[in-house]
Amino acid sequence: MREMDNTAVLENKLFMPATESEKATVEIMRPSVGYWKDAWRRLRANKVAIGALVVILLVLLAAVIGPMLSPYKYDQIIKGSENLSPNVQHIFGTDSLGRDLFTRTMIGARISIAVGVVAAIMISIIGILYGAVSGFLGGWADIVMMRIVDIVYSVPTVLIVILLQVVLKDPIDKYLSSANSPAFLKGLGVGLISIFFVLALLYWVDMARIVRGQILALKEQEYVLAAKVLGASSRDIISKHLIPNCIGQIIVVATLKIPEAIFVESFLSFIGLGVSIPMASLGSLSQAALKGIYSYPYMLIFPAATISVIILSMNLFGDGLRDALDPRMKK
Amino acid sequence: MVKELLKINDLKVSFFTPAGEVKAVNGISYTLEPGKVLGIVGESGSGKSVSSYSIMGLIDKPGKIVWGSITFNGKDVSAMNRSERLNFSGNEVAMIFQDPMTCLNPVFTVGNQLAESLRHKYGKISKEEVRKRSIELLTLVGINVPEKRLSQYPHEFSGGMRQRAMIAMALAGAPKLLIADEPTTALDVTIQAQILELLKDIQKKTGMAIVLITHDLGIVADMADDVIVMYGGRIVEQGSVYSIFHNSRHPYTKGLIRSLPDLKKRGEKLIPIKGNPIDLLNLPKGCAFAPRCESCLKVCINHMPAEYATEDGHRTACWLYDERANNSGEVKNNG
Amino acid sequence: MVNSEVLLEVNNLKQYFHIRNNLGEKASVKAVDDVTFNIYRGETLGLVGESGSGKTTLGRSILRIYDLTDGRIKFSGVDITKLRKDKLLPYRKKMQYIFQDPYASLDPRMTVSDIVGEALDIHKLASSKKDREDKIRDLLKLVGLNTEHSSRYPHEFSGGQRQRIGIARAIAVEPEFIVCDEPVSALDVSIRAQIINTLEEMQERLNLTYLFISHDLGVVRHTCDRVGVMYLGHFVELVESEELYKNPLHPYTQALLTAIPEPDPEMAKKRNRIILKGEIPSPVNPPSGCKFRTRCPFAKDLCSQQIPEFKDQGNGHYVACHFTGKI
Amino acid sequence: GCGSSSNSTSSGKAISATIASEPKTLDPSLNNSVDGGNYILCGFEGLATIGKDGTIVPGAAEKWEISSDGLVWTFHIRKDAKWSDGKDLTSNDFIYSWKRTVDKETAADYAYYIYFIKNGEKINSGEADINTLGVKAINDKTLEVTLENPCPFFTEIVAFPVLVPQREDIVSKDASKWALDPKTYIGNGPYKLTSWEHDSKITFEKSDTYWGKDSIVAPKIEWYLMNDQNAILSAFKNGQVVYAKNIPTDEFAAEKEAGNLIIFPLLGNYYIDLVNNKPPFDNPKVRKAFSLAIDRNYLVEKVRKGGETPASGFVPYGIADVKQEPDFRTTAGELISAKQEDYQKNIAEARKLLAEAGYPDGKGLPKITYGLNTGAGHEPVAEAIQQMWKENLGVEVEILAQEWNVFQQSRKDGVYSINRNGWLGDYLDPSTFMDIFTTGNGQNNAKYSNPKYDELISAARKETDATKRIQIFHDAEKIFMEDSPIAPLFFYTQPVVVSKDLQGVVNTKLGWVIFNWASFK
Amino acid sequence: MLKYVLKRLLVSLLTLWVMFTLTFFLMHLTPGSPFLGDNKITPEIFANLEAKYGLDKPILVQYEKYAQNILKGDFGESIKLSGQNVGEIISRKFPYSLKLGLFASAIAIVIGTILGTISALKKNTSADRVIMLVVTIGIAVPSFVVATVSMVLFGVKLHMFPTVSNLDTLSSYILPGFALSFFPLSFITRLMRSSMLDVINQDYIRTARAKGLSERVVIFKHGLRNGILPVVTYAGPMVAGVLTGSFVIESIFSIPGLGSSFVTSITAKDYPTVMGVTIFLGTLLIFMNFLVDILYRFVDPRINITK
Ligand SMILES: Nc1ncnc2c1ncn2[C@@H]1O[C@H](COP(=O)(O)OP(=O)(O)OP(=O)(O)O)[C@@H](O)[C@H]1O
Ligand SMILES: Nc1ncnc2c1ncn2[C@@H]1O[C@H](COP(=O)(O)OP(=O)(O)OP(=O)(O)O)[C@@H](O)[C@H]1O
Ligand SMILES: [Mg+2]
Ligand SMILES: [Mg+2]
Repeated sequence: MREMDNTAVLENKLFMPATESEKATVEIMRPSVGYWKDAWRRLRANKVAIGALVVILLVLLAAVIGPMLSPYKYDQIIKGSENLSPNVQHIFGTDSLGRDLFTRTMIGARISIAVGVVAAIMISIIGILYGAVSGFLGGWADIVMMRIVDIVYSVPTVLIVILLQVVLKDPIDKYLSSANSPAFLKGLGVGLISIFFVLALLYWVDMARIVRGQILALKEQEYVLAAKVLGASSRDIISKHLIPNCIGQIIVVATLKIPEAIFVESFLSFIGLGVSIPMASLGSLSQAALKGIYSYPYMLIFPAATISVIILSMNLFGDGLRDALDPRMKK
Repeated sequence: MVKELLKINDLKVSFFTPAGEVKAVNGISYTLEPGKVLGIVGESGSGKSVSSYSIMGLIDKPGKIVWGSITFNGKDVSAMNRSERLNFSGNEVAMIFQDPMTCLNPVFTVGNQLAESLRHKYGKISKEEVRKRSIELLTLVGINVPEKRLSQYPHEFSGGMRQRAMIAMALAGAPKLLIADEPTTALDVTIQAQILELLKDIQKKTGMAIVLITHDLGIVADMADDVIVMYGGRIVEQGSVYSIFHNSRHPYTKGLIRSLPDLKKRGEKLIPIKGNPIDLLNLPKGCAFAPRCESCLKVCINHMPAEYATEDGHRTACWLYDERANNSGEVKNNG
Repeated sequence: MVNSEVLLEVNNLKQYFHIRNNLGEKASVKAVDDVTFNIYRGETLGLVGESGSGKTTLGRSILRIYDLTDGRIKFSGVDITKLRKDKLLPYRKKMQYIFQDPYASLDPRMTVSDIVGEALDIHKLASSKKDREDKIRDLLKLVGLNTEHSSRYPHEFSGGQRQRIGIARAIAVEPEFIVCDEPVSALDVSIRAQIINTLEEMQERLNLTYLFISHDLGVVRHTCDRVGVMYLGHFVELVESEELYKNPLHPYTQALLTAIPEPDPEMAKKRNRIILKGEIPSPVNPPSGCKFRTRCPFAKDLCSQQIPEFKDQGNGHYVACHFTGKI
Repeated sequence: GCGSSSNSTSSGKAISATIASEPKTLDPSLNNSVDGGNYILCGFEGLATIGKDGTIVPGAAEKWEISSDGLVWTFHIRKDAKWSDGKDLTSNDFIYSWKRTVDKETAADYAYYIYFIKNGEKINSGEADINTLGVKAINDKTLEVTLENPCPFFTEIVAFPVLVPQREDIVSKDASKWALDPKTYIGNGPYKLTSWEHDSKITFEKSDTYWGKDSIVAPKIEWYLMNDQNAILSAFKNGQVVYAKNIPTDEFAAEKEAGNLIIFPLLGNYYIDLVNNKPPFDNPKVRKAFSLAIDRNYLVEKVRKGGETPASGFVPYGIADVKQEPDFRTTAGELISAKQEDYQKNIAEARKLLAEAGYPDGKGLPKITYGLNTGAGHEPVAEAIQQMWKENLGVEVEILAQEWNVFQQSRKDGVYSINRNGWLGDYLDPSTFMDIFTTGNGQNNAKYSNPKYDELISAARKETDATKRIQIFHDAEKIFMEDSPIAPLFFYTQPVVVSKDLQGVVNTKLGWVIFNWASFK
Repeated sequence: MLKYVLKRLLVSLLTLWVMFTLTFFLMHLTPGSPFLGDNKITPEIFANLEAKYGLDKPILVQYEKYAQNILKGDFGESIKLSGQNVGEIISRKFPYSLKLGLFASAIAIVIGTILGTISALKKNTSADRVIMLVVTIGIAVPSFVVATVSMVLFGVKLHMFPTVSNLDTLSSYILPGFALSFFPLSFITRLMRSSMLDVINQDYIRTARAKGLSERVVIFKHGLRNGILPVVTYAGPMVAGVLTGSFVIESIFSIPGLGSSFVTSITAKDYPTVMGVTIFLGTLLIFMNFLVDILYRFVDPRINITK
């Protein structure tokens, strides 16, 4: 038998059988990390996503407490300070009525973020439920439900919105002014609530489609079958197995829905279904600023840039979150 | 002595993942002579595929050949220029993969993909020529009505037929070496038998060498001349097929053979290899098999085993065969 | 035969799938076509056959995962063929399934204790939170896993460990009968024996009955009391395991047995293989008469005209071939 | 600088302008918009027309006589008045056109212009036969018109695009399509339609059959049809058009600075309805208080910036009184003071009134809503007023914006306490304004009702004496402003950008722009 | 196949009919009238107008009448543009939207695909990061801002392109085409990137490499064809949407296309136009989706369209 040179230095006593405990020292299992903890670890490792999160939080902070700290109110018309370019008193300048644009942008961000996020959540809830049920049931139910989606998709939105404007505002208004309506709803106001209504009613179809597609594929997975064999109810299968497993797709769609919701809000406000003036949103600020783009480009730059930053960071964060939540992206 | 066709020397391949370096292949060496069949067996993740991908230059991004050399027909593969390289893969060496379902491009017809290989070999040849040769190849691998099959898509083929189509493609370049990475794992036993028979046949006809990767010891016993057993990115044992099966020395190889149910009577307990497959991210300092080894020595835990060879070329990387481990393997061999 | 009490009685079971082809025409896949057999309490019935021969479908149909096309299934003498979902729940507890693929059959977003606990929850087998935890711990121990594994996610385990989780889930409901659908074919060779041993231990301890699906005839020979051979949705042979290996009567079984790679170079190279020609036909357009005739080396005219009867050749050896004993 | 202004004919450069997007029609009977009317005035000419100085001058008729009771007008059509295909213009062309317009079947939006003629209204509502219309062709070139009531401003009416002549032979052949095709669009005006590229451009070229063709200067007019305010301004900046209406308000200052902006008065009043049957505006004191508390000068200078005049009454400037000068508005004086120096006084008065009405410092007022339609630039006005009321009266008002159709309905139904509103006069007479606030009038969205006011308005309708008639309107306006059913804010103007090179453009108070005599320096 | 097409046609007609009906009633449920406005419309005139357009009849009668006309292929005459048949209006305006839409779709698909592929192949390099930043901005900035700013910047300030465009010269396509395609381009880039990342890890790509094919053939033949599948799916409705024109882009660049007439006809309550355009757009959408399904099957032979 041949022996390698460097092995000659090994002591003889090493050539005794090893004990179980000695063997065990070698077999190190990696420390147990929970799914969420692991996801959080992965997310934290993603510098872009964390950067995006920080930006979102900063914008959110500015939107929530910024207006309170500002010396101006968002609807305060300062006579004689119309159309000021950015300066020390008004770092974003003022609008044509002499209102401080910095304050208005912060207020606008508040509205836009609220619209974007709440809409994304509502769209997700409705779209997920609808899509999941459609995909899970399959067959005729699926066909009918998907045709309904087609119709919602193709009936002119403007029309529905105008109609909703008529049928929605009054009842909501009545409800809000009645004594037993919750205070937080009162705080939102008719405008925002009706925006949420419209978004929830019309913009869930993409989510429903995507989720349905996912569910169609997932429901054939063996772990779903396993749950069936155990006797799990359809509801449990959908809520415990199917939906959590399309979370990645859901996040992607939801983050894409946020800009859409923000733009739709400005459109809705434009045709009268949105937040009522003098309240502003980033969309309505940009839209208003377009009318003076030659003389006062800064009026457009700030709100438009804020929208872009918000959406950009939400997208980047969404991407990171999706990666982090995917257990297959282990390590 | 016959000149060796393929020589691999101290090959090391690592994947640089965010979690750390995965030493997928950790210093392996072997040679292969023309016309021979080399079987590589081993645990899943032991580096069987990666070692053969490195021959073909198929190691992708996070992965890198960090050490070692590969010589084909006396030529260093890494020193080849672009055109030599393109000629080398496909024409000199061809490869077939485990999963015929995913290895054929689903959006092109089988004929199209076959023509690709033919053009790669013969350059610009006429359509009729391509068609003629394609039909020949399909007939060779035993596909009926090849004319019709050429215009079909992979999904219209059954698993066995797809694997045959893959083999036909590999044969298109008339390679000197065929690397078959688990060519029958996804197939039925009766189809598997067909494919193995086909490979044997072709090998007999063309005299090409085959590297046959599998974890089925039965297939190795049937096909191979020489066998390499891998564990944890290393070769733990190599030798002729007879010596590996009848005179296995490494505890892993022994355990593997012992755990096969075929040899046991009904009602008798199987004798499994204990423990779990290793985690390549946390390779033990010493022998990778140590934690699962019944005859583990203290030295195994922290020291890489040396290689011990017998006269017939049978080599084993295990401390048990060191003189100092006086009561060597035989005692423990209670199989 | 361990016991002669019939646990499961399958009569003329048919399971067809309705599909559409590329041209939108309807077609039916006769995945399982008129199968009759019994499973006795405590035994392990092996089921072998080529891919697509209907093994999985048969296993799943028995568990009423699909709506049967036709036939009757009796479990402990109770006809469960037409039971509604709520009435079926008690039987879900008695019959379980172990999946082939330990990667796909565990929800990647659930912890091990959730996976095992789900079974307990559905059948309300735990009286309290603590009881639930204890039960999960015991189950994990039983299949050879560590208690500290319970808060981990499936992706943190090796294939063998995952398969143990699958086994723990199946036995959590204390079933009487388990369909093991190729429980080891996705596993490393070195791990297979561990799982087979585990399954056998479970059987002993819990007095389980198995329907053991595999295409590894070596494993089947070792684990099963009786073996059924399927081809294109039909049983072609059903007999005690030793007998099958010694005396296969159906040409398909014979081919199958010789096709198994022999892990011994001398034997392998000496052996006389029967290499079947062609591929298994499509279950959408199965051949007339004997389904195997297109690949059968002994096929005669009769085979294409008449479906051979699946009948007992005496001593419980069932074969479906016109020329049993003559070839 | 590119654009199609290079398209010139021998006698000079074409004039390219934009005043609106695609018009509904160029058919004089069916048109319902200022821009459409403006195009029609290129191709057609009424009995009277607009002269170089913007006043009404004889058009297709060289002269006319009025009977002593003011009811029968006899028009003498010019001998040399011709259609663009060379045919003679006759009295029957007018009769055909007017009958067509008033015909129930035609369903013309502007049919009420024919109501001045005897039986016009009855015919339109189907109560009288079409042949009873008070028009008669004495001969080919003489037209006798009998009116329903005396109408001192009837020359205004016959100059209006809806009363231009039409060719029976052409129109009756295909009444719905004739006005779409330059080939069949035969007119008698100074210009001929040569092309209509829908949604893009309408081109008129000088007609060589027009009787006054020698005085016409501009050889060709290209009307660009545009929609987006920024696009319009861009087209102007790029020299694609030399005259543009409807540019963004925020760019007024810059354009003024550059010397491009021209502002001319428009016969119109921008006001808000203080809906009279909705508390608290059922109390005239509250209405008056709200009206007084508005800083009209601020609105004009800082919000609108279009050179508007603060409204001190209802009838705008530019309508003749008994004599042409001083005009009706000036004679009537400031019915509420819109002078900047009076503003503080007005506020004090408003506070007092509000207190008297039982709402000291705005306390105790019910919820007040201010409705407006979106997308037309009304928001800043509302926001500014909202702020003024808040500061000066301590009143919170909620602004609700709605899509145009929805808003119209709400305004009609009296959903809000305050509506944004406005009125553009159709002709230079106080009645075009005063009429709309009679009880039950469709335009009376403030739901104002005062029998005395109604009485005065119907008396004016019958009055033949011009002086007395004007006095009645003065009396009525006083009552109206005292009641304050609305708060007039300012009188409209038309800000346009015009190339500095362009001269001789006529802009009228009714909103017409006439390029007939325009040329480049 | 024929059977499938027929069946699909039937379902499409049914969908269209439901859509049509729904739009019709929604349209009539919303308040307002095409004849009201700031004009002095007396009740008589109003009645005359309603009678002329048949709006005085009970809604079901109107519906029946309208449905009958539609079946005859007659969309009726526009209320807003008198004398103009809705069919004529659509056939006049659609070519503009179509031209611009095809241009924008082509840009979005071609450039998006290329950028996405580059991005995937050069994952985590600076090229990838720059592309991702640009396309995220493309998703984040509203189209009205993109359109107006580009018009002001390149059209007026720099005089590079015309601002009023009849789409008669290539340069007049650039600005509106860019504004219209920016979002879909960005979206496609992202789609393409992620699907390419997926594809290049597929076994068949490894097979192609093992065959000794050059990298170019591997990526552009084997990779692209597979990676483009999600793009095809997205492109169907996207192209339908883009072809029918965008209100914002068309009005900002004064393009006489179909997009603007949809919104304006709704706000003007021009019933026949709204109905006509809705049916047209619906048909187009359904047709595009059908086309995509066919194309999809063409790109990926595994797809069973009849499913
Ligand atoms: N792209 C990669 N990135 C990171 N690690 C990789 C990559 N490809 C392979 N590996 C690692 O390299 C090791 C060897 O893999 P290889 O595919 O060679 O195993 P194998 O012996 O072929 O196993 P199997 O029998 O499962 O095919 C494995 O642990 C695997 O995780
Ligand atoms: N849900 C289904 N819809 C349509 N066809 C199906 C379905 N499930 C199974 N089949 C078909 O039924 C036949 C039998 O399939 P089955 O999975 O039972 O075979 P198997 O013997 O388990 O094969 P394997 O060894 O590959 O697991 C196959 O042809 C399969 O394609
Ligand atoms: Mg491998
Ligand atoms: Mg199976």
